Amino acid sequence: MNNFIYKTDSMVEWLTNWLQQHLHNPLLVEIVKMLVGAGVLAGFVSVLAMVLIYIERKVAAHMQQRLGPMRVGPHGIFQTVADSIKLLTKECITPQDVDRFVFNLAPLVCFVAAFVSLSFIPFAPRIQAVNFNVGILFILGISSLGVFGILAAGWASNNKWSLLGAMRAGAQIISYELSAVLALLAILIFAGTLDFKEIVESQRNGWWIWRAHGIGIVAFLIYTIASTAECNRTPFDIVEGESELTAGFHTEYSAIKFAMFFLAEFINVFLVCAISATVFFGGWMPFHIGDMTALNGIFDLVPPFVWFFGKVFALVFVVMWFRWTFPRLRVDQLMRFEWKYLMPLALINLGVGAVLAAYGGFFFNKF
Amino acid sequence: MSAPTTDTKAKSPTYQDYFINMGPQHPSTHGVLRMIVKLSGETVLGLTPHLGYVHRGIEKMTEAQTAVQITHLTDRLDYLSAHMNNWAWSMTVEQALGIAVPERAEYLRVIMSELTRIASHQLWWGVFGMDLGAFTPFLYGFRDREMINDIFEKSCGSRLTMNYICPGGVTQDVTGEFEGETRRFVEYFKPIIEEYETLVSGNVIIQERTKGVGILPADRAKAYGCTGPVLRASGVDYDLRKNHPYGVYPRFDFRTAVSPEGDSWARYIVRLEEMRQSLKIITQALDQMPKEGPVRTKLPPTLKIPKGRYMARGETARGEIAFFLVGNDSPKPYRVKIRTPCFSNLSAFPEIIKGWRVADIVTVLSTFDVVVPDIDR
Amino acid sequence: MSEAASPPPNQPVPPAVPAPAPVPAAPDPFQLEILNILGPGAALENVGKLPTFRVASETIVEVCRKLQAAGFDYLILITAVDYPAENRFELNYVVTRFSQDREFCVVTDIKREVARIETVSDIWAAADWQEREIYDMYGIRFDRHPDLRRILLDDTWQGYPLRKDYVDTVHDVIKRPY
Amino acid sequence: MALDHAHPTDPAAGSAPAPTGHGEGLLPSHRLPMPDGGFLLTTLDTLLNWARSNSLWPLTFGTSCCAIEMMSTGASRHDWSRFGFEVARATPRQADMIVVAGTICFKMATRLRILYQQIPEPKWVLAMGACAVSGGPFYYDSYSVVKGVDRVIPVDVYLPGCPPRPESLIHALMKLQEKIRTESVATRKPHVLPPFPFEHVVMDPEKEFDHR
Repeated sequence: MNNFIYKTDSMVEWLTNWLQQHLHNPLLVEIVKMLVGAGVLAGFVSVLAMVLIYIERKVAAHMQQRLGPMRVGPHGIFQTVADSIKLLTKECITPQDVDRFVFNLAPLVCFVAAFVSLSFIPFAPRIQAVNFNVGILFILGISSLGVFGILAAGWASNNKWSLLGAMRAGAQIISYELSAVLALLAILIFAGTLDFKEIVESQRNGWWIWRAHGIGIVAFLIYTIASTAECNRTPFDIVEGESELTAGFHTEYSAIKFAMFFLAEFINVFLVCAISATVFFGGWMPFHIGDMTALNGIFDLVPPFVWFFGKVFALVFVVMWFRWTFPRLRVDQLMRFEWKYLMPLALINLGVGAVLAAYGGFFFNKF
Repeated sequence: MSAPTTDTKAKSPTYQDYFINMGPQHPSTHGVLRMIVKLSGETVLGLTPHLGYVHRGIEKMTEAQTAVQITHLTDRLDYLSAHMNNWAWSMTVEQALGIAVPERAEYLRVIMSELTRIASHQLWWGVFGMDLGAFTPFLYGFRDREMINDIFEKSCGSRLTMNYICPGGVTQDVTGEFEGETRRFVEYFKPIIEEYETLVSGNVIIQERTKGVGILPADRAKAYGCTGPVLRASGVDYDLRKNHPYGVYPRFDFRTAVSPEGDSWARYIVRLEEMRQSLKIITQALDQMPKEGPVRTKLPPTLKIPKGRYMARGETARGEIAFFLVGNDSPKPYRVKIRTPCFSNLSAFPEIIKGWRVADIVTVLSTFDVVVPDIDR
Repeated sequence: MSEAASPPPNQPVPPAVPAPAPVPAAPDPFQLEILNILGPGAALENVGKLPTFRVASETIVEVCRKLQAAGFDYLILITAVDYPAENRFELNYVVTRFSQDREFCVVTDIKREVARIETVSDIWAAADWQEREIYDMYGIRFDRHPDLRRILLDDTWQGYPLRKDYVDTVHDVIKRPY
Repeated sequence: MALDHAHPTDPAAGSAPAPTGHGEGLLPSHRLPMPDGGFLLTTLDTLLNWARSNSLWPLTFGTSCCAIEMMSTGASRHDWSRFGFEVARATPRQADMIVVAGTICFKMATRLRILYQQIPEPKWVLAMGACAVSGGPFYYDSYSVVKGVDRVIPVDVYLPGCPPRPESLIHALMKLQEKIRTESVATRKPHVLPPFPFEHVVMDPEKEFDHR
C-alpha cells in the first residue's frame, strides 16, 4: 500500500530518462539536471518568500481584527508582487562612508545561505535538489553562514544602530544554534543517520516526535524555541528590534539589498520549519495511526508534497503566532534563557535520549 | 531584581563608551524627542534628552490672543488629554473673571475628561505593547479607543482636538444619544480591561521586562515634581482630583490608584487601575447629572482679564497641568505659563535610566508616557 | 556650561528694584503661616487669586530653603514675566506641598539688564529644567546652575523669544493682522 | 512599436524618427513621435506605477496630534494595510514616502530635510494636517513653526484638517496613488528641494551630551 506514494512522483526519473535519450552524455545530463534544479529552486524560493510574506500579513491582520491587504488582486494576493517589483526598481543607496565591498556582499551572503540550505530539503520522495549523506550536518553548517552576513552588514554599515544589531545577532544566533543542534542530535541518535532521505524513511513506522519516548517532544520544543531565535523572529527579534534599534543590522540597506535580507528572513523561517517537519513530523510521510488500515489508506491518497507543505505551513503559522503575540526579550534575558535553561535542558535531553537509544529500544515499534 | 550593573563607569575605559542619538526620528521616542545615550556595550551610562523639536511657541502666541481663543491652543499641548487641558484653562479664566459654571456643564466636563483619560490610557497601553515588541496590543487599544472617539465626535464634531470645554461651561449640549452610548461603552469596556490583563499583564516576558526596571523612588519623584501615574506608581498618594478637588469631583466615590514599587510594572498597573476608576466615575456622573439645564454661562463679548496672578491646576492623563496667568486689565493675557506634566516627568528620566540596557530606555520611557508637544509646548 | 560657570559662584546677586507697594489685605491662616516661614522680608500681595509673597531677589535661595524645610516639597513651576516698561523681570516660584491643596507664589524682581539670579535647582530638582527654560526664553542667567544652556530652541538661536521686545528677523514670523 | 505606428491620427506614422520634445527618453525608440510615449514604455510604466502605487511604505514620522490620527488609520477600524501601506519603516532607507504628520519647527526642519534626502528615489511626501500644509493654528505669531512643510521639502499631496480624519488620510493616500499612476519612468525627475536658508546643524552627540 505504501508503494502508492512512490508512483505519483517519477518526474525526476522521467526528466533523467528524457535527457539521457536526447543528450547521450552523462556529464551533460548531470549539468542540465543541476541547472534545471537550480532554476526551479530559484523560482520556488521567490514564490515561496512572497507567499510567506503574504501569509504573514494576513495572519497578522486577522489576529488583529483587521483585513490586511485587500486591494491588489483578490484579497490582496498580489500585494507582495507589487512590493517586490517596487523594491527591485527603487534607487539602491550605498552610503558614503560604508565599507562598500562588505556592505554589498552581506545581503548576498544572507540570501545565498538561506537559498542553498533549501536545496537539501526533501519535499517529496525524490524531489530533493541535492541528496547528501550528511545532509543535516551540511544544512546546519550552511545556514549558520547567515550570521556572517548579518555581522558583516552591521559592521560595514558604519551606523551605530546597525552595529548594535549585528553584535546582538552574533551573540544570539551562535548561542541558540547550540540548542537547536543538540535538540536535533537527540533525534538523530534514534534515527541513526544524517541523511534527510533516510531520516524520513526511518519514520515510516511513526514520527519521531511520538516515537522517541518523550525525548522527541522535548527536543521539538527546544528546537522550536531555538530556531525561532535563529531566524530573529519575535520574541527573539532583538537583532532588528524595531522599537529599539530602528531596523537593526539592515538600517542602512535599501531597495534590492534590503529585499534580500527580507527574503532571507522568510526563507529561514520556512527552512527551520521544514527541518522541524522532516525530523520530527516525518517529512512527506502521511499520518498513520497504528492498525487503522482504512484510515491510513485514505491518508496515503494525499500526495506527499501536500503532507510536507501542510506540516511546514502549520509550523510556520506557529512561528507567526509567536510573533504577533509575544513581546520581545531583552538581550541579557535572552542570553540567560539560552545558557541557563535551554542548553542544559537540551544536553540532558540528549543524554537521556542516548541512554534510551542504547538500552531501551523502541516502545512503540508497532506503529 | 536590581539594576544589572551599578558602577560600569568605573570599570569601563573611556574608549569603550560610545554615544548614540536616539531620535528625533525614532519609532519609540513617541514623536520627536531626542536622547543622546552614552553606552558601554548595551549598558546605559548616561542619557541626555534634547527637547524642543516641536516647540511651537504657544506661550508667546497666547499673548496675542484672547482668553477664549487660547482654548484651542491648549488642545494641541497634550492632544491625548485635550478635554482636561481645555478644562484647566477654562478654570483659570473662570477664576480670573469669577464666572460660574452650570451644573450640567460640570458633569459633562467630568464625563468627557474621564473618557479622555481612558482613551489616553488605551492608546498608551497599545503603544507600550508596541514598544516592547508586541504589535497586537496596539491595535486592540485603538479598537476600543475608536468607541470613545465616536462619543466625542457626536458631542463636538472632533476626534482629537476637541475644543469642547470652554470658559463658562461647554460649547454645546450633548445629543440625546450621549448617555446611552456612554453607558454602553462603560459596559463594553469593563470586561475589555480584563482582556488587556490576560493579553499583556499575564505575559511572563512583559513581567520580566518591566518588574524592577527603572525604579523611581518616591523622594526623587517628588523632588522632580513628577505627577500623575508616574508619581502614584512611586507610592505617593497624590491625585489632584482628590487632593485639590475641582469641578464636581468631590461628589464621586473613587480611589486613587497607587502602587508603591516605583518600577515600570507599577506604572503599568496604576494606569490599568485608573481606567477602572474612571469607569466608576463616569457611571456615577451619568447617574447624578441633571438631565436638563444650561451648559454654558453667557459671557460678556470681551473678557478683560483683571490685573493679577491666577492659576488653575487640572489632572490630565499624564499628571498635573497648571496654567499660570498674569493679567493686566486687557482681553489678552500678559503672560501665560503652562506647566505641563510631561516636562516634569521626563526630567526624572535621565537619572533613573542609568545602569539599564538600551531596550530598557524604550520600556521606561514608554511607561513614563510622554507626549512630546506637551513637553515642548 | 561655560556661560553659567563664568561668574564666580559667590558673586553677590545685584539688588532688586524696589517692589511695587503691595495691596494691603487681611491674610488668612494659610497666608499667615507662609508669612511666618518666610520671615520679615516677605510681603503679601493680594492681586489676583493666587496668594503672592514678594521677597528680595538676593534672598531667594534662603527663602526657598526655608520653604523646603517647612515641608513645601512640590515646586509646581518657575516662570518669569517681562516688564520692559519698568525695566524688570519678575520671577514667580509657585510652591505647594504634596499633602496640601493650596498653592502660593513667591515673587522676586530682577533688573532687566542684569538678568541674573541664583539657582534653586539644588533645593528642588524640578527647578533644573524650569530654569533652563527661563534661560532659553528670557535670557536670565542662573548662577551655580549645573547645566545652563538652551533647552527648547537651537543653540544657535538669536535672542530670547518670550521677552516683550523680541523681534525675530531670521525666521518668518507673521503677525496677526487683527 | 508597430501598434503605435499604425495609429490613424499620427501623421508621422511609419516615417523616420522626427525630433520631438521627448528629449529625455530612456530608450532611442522613445524619440519616435508617438502619442503616448511608446508601447514598451507605457507597459513598463503601467507595471511600475502599479507596483509603486500599491506598495507605499511610509516612514514612521509623526511629530504631534496628526500622528495619532495616522496611527488610527493604521489601526483596526480604518486599516490602511488594505491598500498596502502598513509596512511603516523606521529607517528612511526603506521608506517610499513621508507622511508629515504634525507641526514642523525650525529645529526639526533641518532634520526633516536630512530624512528626506536619505529616502531612495522614487519618493513622495504627503503633508498631513494644517500645520504641515501651512503652519495651521501656529501660522500667526509663532516664532518657531515653519509655515508649511513645502518650504522644507517638496510636497506631493496636501491634506487639510486639524487633525484630518483617518478617512481623509486614506483619501489623500489614494490621491497620491492616482498621482503616481500618471507618472512616467522615462520622464520622472527627482523633486528639487526648495531653498531653505538654515544650515543643517551638525549633530555631535559627544558634545551635546550632558557630562556632569
